[in-house]
Amino acid sequence: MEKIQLLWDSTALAHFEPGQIVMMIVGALLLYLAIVKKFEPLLLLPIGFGAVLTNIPLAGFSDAGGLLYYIYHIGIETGVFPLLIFMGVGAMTDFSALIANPRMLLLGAAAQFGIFGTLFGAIALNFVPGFEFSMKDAAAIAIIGGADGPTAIFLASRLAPDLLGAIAVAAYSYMALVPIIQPPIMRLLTNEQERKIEMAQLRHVSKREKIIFPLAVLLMTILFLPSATPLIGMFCLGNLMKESGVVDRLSNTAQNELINVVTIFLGLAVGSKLSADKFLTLETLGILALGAIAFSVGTAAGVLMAKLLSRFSSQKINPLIGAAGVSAVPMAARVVNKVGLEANHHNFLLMHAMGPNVAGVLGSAVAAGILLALVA
Amino acid sequence: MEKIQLLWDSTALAHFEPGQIVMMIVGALLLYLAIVKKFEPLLLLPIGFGAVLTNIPLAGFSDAGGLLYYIYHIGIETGVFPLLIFMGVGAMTDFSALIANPRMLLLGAAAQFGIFGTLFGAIALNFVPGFEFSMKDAAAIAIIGGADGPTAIFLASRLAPDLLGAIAVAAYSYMALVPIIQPPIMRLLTNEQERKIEMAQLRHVSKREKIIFPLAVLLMTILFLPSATPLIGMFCLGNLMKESGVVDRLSNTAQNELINVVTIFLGLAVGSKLSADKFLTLETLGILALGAIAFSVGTAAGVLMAKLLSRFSSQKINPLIGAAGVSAVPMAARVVNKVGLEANHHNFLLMHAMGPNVAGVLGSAVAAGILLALVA
Amino acid sequence: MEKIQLLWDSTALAHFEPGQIVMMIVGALLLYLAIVKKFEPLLLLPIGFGAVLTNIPLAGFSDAGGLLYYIYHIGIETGVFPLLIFMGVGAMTDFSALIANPRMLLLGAAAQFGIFGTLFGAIALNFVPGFEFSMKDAAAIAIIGGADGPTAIFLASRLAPDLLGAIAVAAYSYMALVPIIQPPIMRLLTNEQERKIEMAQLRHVSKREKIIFPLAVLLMTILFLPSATPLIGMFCLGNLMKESGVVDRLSNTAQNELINVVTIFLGLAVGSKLSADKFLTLETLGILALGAIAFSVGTAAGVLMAKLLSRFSSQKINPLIGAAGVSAVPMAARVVNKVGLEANHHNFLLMHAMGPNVAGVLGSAVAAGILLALVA
Amino acid sequence: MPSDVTSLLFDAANLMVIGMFVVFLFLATLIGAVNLIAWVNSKFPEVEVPVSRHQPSQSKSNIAISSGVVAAISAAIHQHRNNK
Amino acid sequence: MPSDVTSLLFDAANLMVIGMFVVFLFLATLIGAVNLIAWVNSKFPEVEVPVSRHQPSQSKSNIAISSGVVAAISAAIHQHRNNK
Amino acid sequence: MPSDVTSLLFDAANLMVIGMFVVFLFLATLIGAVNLIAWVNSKFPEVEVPVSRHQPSQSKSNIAISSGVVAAISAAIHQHRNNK
Ligand code: NA
Ligand code: NA
Ligand code: NA
Repeated sequence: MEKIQLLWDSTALAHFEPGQIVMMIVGALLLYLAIVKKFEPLLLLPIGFGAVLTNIPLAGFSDAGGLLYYIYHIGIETGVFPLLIFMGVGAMTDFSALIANPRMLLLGAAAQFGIFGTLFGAIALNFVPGFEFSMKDAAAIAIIGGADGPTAIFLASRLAPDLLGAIAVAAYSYMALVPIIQPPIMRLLTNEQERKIEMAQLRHVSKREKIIFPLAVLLMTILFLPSATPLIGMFCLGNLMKESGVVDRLSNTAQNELINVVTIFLGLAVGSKLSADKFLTLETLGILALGAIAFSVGTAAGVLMAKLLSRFSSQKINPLIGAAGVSAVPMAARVVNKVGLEANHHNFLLMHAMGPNVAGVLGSAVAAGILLALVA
Repeated sequence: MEKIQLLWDSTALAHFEPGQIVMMIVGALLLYLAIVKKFEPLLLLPIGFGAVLTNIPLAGFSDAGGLLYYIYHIGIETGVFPLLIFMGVGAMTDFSALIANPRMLLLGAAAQFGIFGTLFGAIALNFVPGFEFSMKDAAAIAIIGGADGPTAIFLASRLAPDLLGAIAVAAYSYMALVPIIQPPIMRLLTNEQERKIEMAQLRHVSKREKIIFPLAVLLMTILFLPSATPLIGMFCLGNLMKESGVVDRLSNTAQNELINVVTIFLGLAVGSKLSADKFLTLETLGILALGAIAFSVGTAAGVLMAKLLSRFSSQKINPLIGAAGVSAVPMAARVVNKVGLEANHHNFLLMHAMGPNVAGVLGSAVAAGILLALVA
Repeated sequence: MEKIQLLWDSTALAHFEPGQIVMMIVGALLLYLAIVKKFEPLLLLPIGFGAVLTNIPLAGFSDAGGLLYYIYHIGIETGVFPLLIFMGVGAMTDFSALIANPRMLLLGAAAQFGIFGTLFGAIALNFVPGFEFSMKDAAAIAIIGGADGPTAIFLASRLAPDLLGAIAVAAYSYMALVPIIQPPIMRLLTNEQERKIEMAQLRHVSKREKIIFPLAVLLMTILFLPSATPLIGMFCLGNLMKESGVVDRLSNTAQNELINVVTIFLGLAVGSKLSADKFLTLETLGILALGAIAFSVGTAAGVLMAKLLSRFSSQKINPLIGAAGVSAVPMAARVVNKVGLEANHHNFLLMHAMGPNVAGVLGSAVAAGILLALVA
Repeated sequence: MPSDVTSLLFDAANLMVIGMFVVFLFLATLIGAVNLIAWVNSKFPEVEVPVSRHQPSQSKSNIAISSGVVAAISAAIHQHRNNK
Repeated sequence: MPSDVTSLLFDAANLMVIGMFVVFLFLATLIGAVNLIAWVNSKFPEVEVPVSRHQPSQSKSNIAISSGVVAAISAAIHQHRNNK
Repeated sequence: MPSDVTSLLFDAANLMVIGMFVVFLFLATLIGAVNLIAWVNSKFPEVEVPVSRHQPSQSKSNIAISSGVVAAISAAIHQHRNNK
């Protein structure tokens, strides 16, 4: 009898707190989005699963000695996992389009207004009773506007670990929602004529330029923004391994097995931060709202910058490609292509949008470096 | 001269203890079984090698700062390695046969009597002078009857780390001996007529059912047996990654590179627990005897349950498939197929035996959860 | 204004020390050698990149909490990374040529005079003002003559961590320079007639011999030189996994994904030891000079031993193959082949040189064990 | 000591009975769950989406879905805060 | 507290301006760098080395190069030590 | 200090001689071992098992072997315990 009592006590049913149930439903929702809706499944599936596991009463996944506890402390708290992901992403990135048309970097720069504008907005939200975002919180939230998962996780783990779960979920959710968020804004800010603009074909880029490019980026980061070197350094290492062509076996491992293993663990560890007391707060609502604003503002800034640039440029620029400056590689570039095709059935903007797209990755890593330097 | 003395002193010859030599021979025996007899080589080769390394005098593989010391403390003491293996196994497991015929779960349940009966036997052994198994020891030993390597290692690392080496060796040895242990018991408990029974073909299982199944298993475990969630949770994560079809690259890595790396380290770490003072004891003899009993009892319970089930079932059930309920995937199912073919040359039981076989994996993970809840 | 001052202060420009700039140039030089000259790119690319990263002011890659700090402490200080590399190398090594002609082991032994002679030379260098090598320093430097990267890194991390960066760079640089260093010495010590000698074809080696060989090497190391068992043990584990043929999936992972991941991290961690205060010293100049001597002496000893052996041998031995005894697999064997072909266009020595080549790997691991036993 | 062992043995018997009971209970419930899933599944048959070979399913994002995600999370939070 | 927020808001505005300025400055400089690389590259056109399919590029070592490596490192060290 | 160095140099010479001696001794013994293996191997020639392509060798378990494993381990333990 005593044993049965013990068994009942060791059942979750006797220990569930309402918040845990809600968070499990959130986890299930993320799994649904990942599996059925195919929203960023590589991240949202492990995140959702981690959210479920961490909220199981008595199981202690995130308590000292638990599996998720180890993974989080070894991989996220140290910053190692996002940096390894960034190395793998670097090894998958092709900068040809950007090197062929470097002015696209300005679009990647403009889109970062999504970050800095949101930072202002997050602080402004403090006027609403119940919100008390510090400058660090605001910076960590604002980076959602960078539309880059590992950058957001890295910065949040440095500036506001308590908000990490909500920030990562918001970042990946909005990245999956890019095809819904961006097109209306793009259509609002451009006219039919502009959307029809066809762009000149990009010049051929030599292997040597592609090898020197990551080194040049690294050099500039070292000189002017050392706080961004962890992110940009690992990104450039991955890209150099790929482009140099002399360490193919390392490059292949970095962009396959290594990034896969780290992705599983990173997702689980992020999910482990989705606990009721950290996530079911007013702050999370603010973060979700600010994230949507960040993506929208970034998109708008990119498009407007493209229009401005087009005016001062000899060659015409289709302003739609500015929207790709928010990063969200390669989704944003695909959306640009799609909206472009709607206006002009012969207008393939994909390659042209890859330039601002990868520029956006650099831009948000630079922005993260600035925030680390000035806020941390 | 002094240097030569120093060199001689730094030779193992001057420092060998008899126990170390015996344990090296045990290690060599495991290597022989793995390489020549092909007994579970994926585990027994690294375990045997680890056993040799850990018993080298002066080399200090398992002392603080030694290679095996690090691997053991990082991977086994934390429970991380068996859980990662379980995730990989989950990503390799196909539950179709079980979903098509869920009553097979009862066979997987019955076979767990191998665990709980052995627990009783282990305590009973205390009447023999020289044995002093605590309840935790008994539970860790009994799990050998689960016929599942990572489950046994996980539970032993939690309940009786000192017995880990012997338990793991017994578990994998008997799993390799399944083709010798099971057939006589199967033949003893069934008659020719029963062994000839052919079973109806299994229905088609939809993709959706296969995706929902791991989630349902996880949900039930969360509600009723949270102490089993580490094992079953990681297993279900692996299975979900496989069946969802949206994260193939993660699933492939989990069931290939990741599980391979972890298997090498897990085997070495288990081998590092094969030291003379831990292994060359009366307890080990008891563990080996109890392990044999556990496998036999589990097999018998599965077969008898299948006979019982057949009586109450509209469709006929070949009682041989009950033997597959002990797990030992996929060896036990193959043995069932082989014994079935001997009785009836047209009787292919392999697919039917896969149901109880994977049910046995769930069953022993559930049993492990019960033991963790009630004994730990 | 204040923020701009803060930003300027957070710029590297305000904090560069001259030594850091020099070390970055050294790192860039290593990258150049790796990428453009294809000098051991698998190691020199990550090492060079690590050297650049570790010398960035304010970025703190090698400070507590930095990425390279973690990698170094987890992988090099513990000795785990070089040992895993050695396991992978073992899984890639084919001992057939050596088993077919075991006397080649004597060439691998002779070439180790490169190590022990250099040890004497390093101590002798203490007569030059400014040099103060301890016996441990001398041993760590001398191992460069082993022409084996992981062995050098393992020993240096044990005996002289401060010199690790310089030693690893010297070892890999000279290994890449083998095609320049060795031929003149080989030509100096042999005459045209000797270089023309063709050797008898090697006998077939059975699978069983190849399986027993690593076990025999391990057994002898256990008995006579336990201090060498970490290196030789992991090497033999890798080789046994390969030759046994029963754990192909483990063997493949060990020689591909696992060794690739570890190589990236190992390189970065070695690079992180290339800091100005450790590298820009008189000692480094001594190390570079001694390394060149070590390679040359090892080559000469191998060739002379081959001439001696040829005199007492019934079958003729081409003395060129002695040069392969320094290890530097497979570069040294290729150089032998090339020099042999120059003298006799029908003389393919590659297979014959593989024997002393892999013997050299064992020889330098044995030498490392001796140094660990007598000096550590 | 034998008396100790007897008491331990009694505990073990107890554990054996309860353990087997729970294992059967758990897996029998799972049978029900699987049957339920199969039943529900047969009620709402899967729409066989002919997967186009041309677009990678990996990173595809289904646009047709409303952005209800955020709304749902927001609702959950409100719910939770009100319940506290 | 509103006054605190106001001051914080002022800081945020400040950060916004400086941040955007630095981002633009950085990436604009990078434009210059890329153009410079392209220009230099066009001045010293790549010699199209027809890579032989038969030899693995991975572990090839270019023998034609002088052993200037060691010399270069030595020079750097001397330079550094003299400057100290 | 020169005298210190001289003594150190003497140690190094000592180490050099002993080191080379042990390396040669070790590898020469290994020659003997390899020859021994080859000799034994030639005495008991490998039975060329024509590996069937149809069954995976990976997880195959050789049934023909007695369960002598457990017996052997048991014997070893008894042996050890008696020797203590
Ligand atoms: Na961005
Ligand atoms: Na089982
Ligand atoms: Na060597």
